[in-house]
Amino acid sequence: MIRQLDTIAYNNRLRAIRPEQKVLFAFLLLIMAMAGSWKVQAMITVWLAIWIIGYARVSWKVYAKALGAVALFLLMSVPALLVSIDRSFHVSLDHSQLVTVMSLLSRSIAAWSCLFFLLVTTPFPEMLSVLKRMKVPSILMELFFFTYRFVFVFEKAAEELYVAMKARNGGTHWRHGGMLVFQLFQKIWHSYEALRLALWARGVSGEMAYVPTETYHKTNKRYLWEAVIGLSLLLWLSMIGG
Amino acid sequence: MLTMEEVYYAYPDGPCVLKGVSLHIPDGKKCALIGHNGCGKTTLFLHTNGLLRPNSGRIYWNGEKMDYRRQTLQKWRREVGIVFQNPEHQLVAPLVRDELAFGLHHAGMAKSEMEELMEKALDEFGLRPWLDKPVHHLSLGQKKWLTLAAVMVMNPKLLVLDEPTAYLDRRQIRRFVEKINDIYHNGTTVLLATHDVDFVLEWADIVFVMHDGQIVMQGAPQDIFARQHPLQEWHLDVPLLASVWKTLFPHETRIPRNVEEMKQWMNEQALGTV
Amino acid sequence: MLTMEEVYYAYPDGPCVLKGVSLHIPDGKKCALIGHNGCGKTTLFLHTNGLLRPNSGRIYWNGEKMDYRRQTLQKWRREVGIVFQNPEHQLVAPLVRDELAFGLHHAGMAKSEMEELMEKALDEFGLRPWLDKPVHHLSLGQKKWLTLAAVMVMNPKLLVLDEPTAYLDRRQIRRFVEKINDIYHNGTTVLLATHDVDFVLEWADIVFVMHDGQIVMQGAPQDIFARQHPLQEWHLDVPLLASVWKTLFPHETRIPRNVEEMKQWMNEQALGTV
Amino acid sequence: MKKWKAALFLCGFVVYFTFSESSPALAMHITEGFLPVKWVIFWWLVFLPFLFIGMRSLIRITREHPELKLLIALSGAFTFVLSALKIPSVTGSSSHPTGVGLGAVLFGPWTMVVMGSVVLLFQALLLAHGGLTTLGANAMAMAVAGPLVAYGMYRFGKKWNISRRWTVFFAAFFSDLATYVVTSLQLALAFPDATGGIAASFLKFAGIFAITQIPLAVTEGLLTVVVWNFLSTY
Repeated sequence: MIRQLDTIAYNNRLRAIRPEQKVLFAFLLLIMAMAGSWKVQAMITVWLAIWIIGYARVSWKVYAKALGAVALFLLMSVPALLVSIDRSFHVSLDHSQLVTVMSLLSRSIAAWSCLFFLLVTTPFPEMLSVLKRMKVPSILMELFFFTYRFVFVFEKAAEELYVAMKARNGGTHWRHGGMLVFQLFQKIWHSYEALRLALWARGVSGEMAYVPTETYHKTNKRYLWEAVIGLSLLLWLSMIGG
Repeated sequence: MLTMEEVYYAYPDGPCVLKGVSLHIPDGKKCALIGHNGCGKTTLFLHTNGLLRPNSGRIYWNGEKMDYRRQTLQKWRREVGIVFQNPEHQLVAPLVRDELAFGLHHAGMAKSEMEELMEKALDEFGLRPWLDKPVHHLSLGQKKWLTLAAVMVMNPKLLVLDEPTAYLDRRQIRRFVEKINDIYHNGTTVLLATHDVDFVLEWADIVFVMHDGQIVMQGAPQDIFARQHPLQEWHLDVPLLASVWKTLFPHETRIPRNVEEMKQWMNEQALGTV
Repeated sequence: MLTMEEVYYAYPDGPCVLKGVSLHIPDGKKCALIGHNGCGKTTLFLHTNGLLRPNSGRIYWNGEKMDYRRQTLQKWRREVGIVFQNPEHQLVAPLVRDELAFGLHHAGMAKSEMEELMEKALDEFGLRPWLDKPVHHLSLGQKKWLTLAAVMVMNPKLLVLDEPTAYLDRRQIRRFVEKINDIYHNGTTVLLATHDVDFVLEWADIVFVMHDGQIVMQGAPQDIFARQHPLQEWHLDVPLLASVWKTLFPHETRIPRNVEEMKQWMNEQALGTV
Repeated sequence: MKKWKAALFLCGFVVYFTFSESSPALAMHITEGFLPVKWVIFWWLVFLPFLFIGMRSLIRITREHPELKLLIALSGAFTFVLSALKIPSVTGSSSHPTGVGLGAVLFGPWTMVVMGSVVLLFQALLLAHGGLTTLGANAMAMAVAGPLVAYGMYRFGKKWNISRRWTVFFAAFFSDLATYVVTSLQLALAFPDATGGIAASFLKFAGIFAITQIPLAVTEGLLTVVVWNFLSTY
């Protein structure tokens, strides 16, 4: 799942658009989703689905699967909101809460759409370079960049270890989970020693700073116009309280 | 022994890797698979004991068409042992003895039988001195040796090896190959993937050439490597011995499999011309 | 260029790995280091730019005796580039472009100079199509290529490579070797460790044979590989070409370096006998 | 009649989640947009001081030893991969405490606050689990309460000479539990019960999540003990 979504972020049709624009777009929509009415939220959800599936060309199966994962949490919380308990532990269905639940669902799905739009259209390092320009402390930035690189080293190691376990009919017992975690932990030390040497060999020592380079992007007028008009429309809708 | 018919496979959301592989691994032969990196060799190996399930196509093991039910898989995986390329990502247990016991635990064996098999493997692979060592204290060559032992302790009928000789030095390679030959002589069919074409020429009974997700050529190594032209097209090298031989005798169609055979043939030719 | 004199080194709490290494890497030569796994090759390499500090012995770089002060080290490490065996343990940046810029940034370079060097490396290594790709989407061969580019972008005077060809297929090896030759012709001295003795015979100007923490033999590959007996003692193989040649002409002391040379010599011999 | 319906409804969910394929642990992250704006701001404000202290300690450590950046990043990646992988034997376990707990002992609890938050941000931006608006709340539960409880238990066990095995088990178990209790509390505060108020709401949320979280805390504890045993023996 990690690798799949990450790959989409690099290969989708909207990758070439400046990351700042995508981040701003998603962020503005997120604010409207949080503050707006259910109509606004529904529009955001549908509009972003068009962006994700239509413009970015993310397969609808991937979209549906990710949506399902979110729905899981939402559905799990619904009974707690709908069922009411009074002091004598009398359980009853609270119909007045139905409206709250519905608005909660529409807000969550809309807000989630904003997040998902961002993550399938913008590669992680490019999102980070936006953060970097927003003057996020460099210690955090370096941690983000290095961590991101190593996530895929460990993911591959974990995957291969797991396949090797399965090849010998293992991987079914929780003790095997422990073994796998232990092996991965060993890898940390091993990689750490090796990486440290390799970096020293390249003359990197002392601060060990990380400076992202500029990626070249272009602005797509067609998408820009749609975004601006759409955002204005939604803003107007929220203002008149539609 | 193992037959694949028109096997297609694509990773989820990825491009197609196997594009209609058909091959037959006969019982009791030394088989080698060659092909450049990225042609689908590793993916093919993951199909040999059901770790991946083909999108379409059929796989037969000992004449039986394989389904992917739990029981079938368990038996199948016990009978086909795979040694993967990178030992760092294959050894799971913290101790050498646990690593050996790992597969046996799941074969549903009695304890006494398990111990017997362990003892046998310990002797065969000379592992006694390492028994209580943690796996991460071993060198890369020793780890590779251990992965082989941990697979062979299960007594598989088919042994599949992915790049068994990479990163090993000559002495380690020689020892590894000797062991593989022992295994073969004890009745296990062997299938391996390698880039070392000189080794393939000397060792293999059957060579499968893979290119772009298909088996494009198969046969005895002497025949395969005698045809330089198609090999170059698939970015494969001709064995050094073959190119020496072709340089010496451009009109010979046979190829010697090793230096001794070459010497012998040359003597015969010398006698013939005399 | 680089000279080591009686270098001893033991890892903390470990056995002695280098036991008095003395060697001299001359300027502008192709040097190869051979020896079985565990003989100390990698440890030796870690001394070539001060990553490890010898317990005793002296190291000279360009005639200057190296101390281990910060400034000396920084300059030294910029002038000696090392490509390690495993690219996963060398690449730290998520994007290809950042990986290239990483070393340059730490060399304290101005932005314009940095960009110029980057552009040059991009063209030389044909990296433009990968520029915005994440490192984890590259194959092993591509990662290896990238580590070489990331080291060469710094323009070192000595390039040290540990097992550059392991896990690569023939096509990738050929491309890698071509690039190393280009680098050599542009004025960088190259030192590499490998198990592929056939490659060493054809490629190297000087071969160093390492055994048990010492350099036991050095010289031109034709001379080194002509002496079969000591090589076997150090668990090293004789190149296939050398053994073919010895089989054909047991009394010849020279060894051809490649198939073409062999052919030429044979023609000469044929003419000589006629 | 109403009661009967409600009971059926709940039963349906129990069955659904017990047999659901997806890793239930991820359900403990509060989804993007789930909390109302005022609670978003509240939890971010509560979280920021912790993040600030964590970053100060991180900057101090890495100034002295710059190469520790690598080690911390490696540990962060390790924790993230454990929490995101779907491996049957680890299923149902977020393995978050395993990674976080080990890290807390290695680097101290404050560095873990930053690392835990980094992992949460990665989960939001790489997998869309959790979210940006809910990051403050989630971080309080997972990156602050979890590691602090784990570290506290570890110190407590050390001080009173409790067997190492049990200490590690309880450290992982209680840090899981702490995460779960804090999340339930956050939800209860945001969505109080119409008649029973916050207390009743807390009981409801805690009750529902108990189905997955209590067995999970036990497996998590066991898993951590296994790993700890391996680590301390070899």
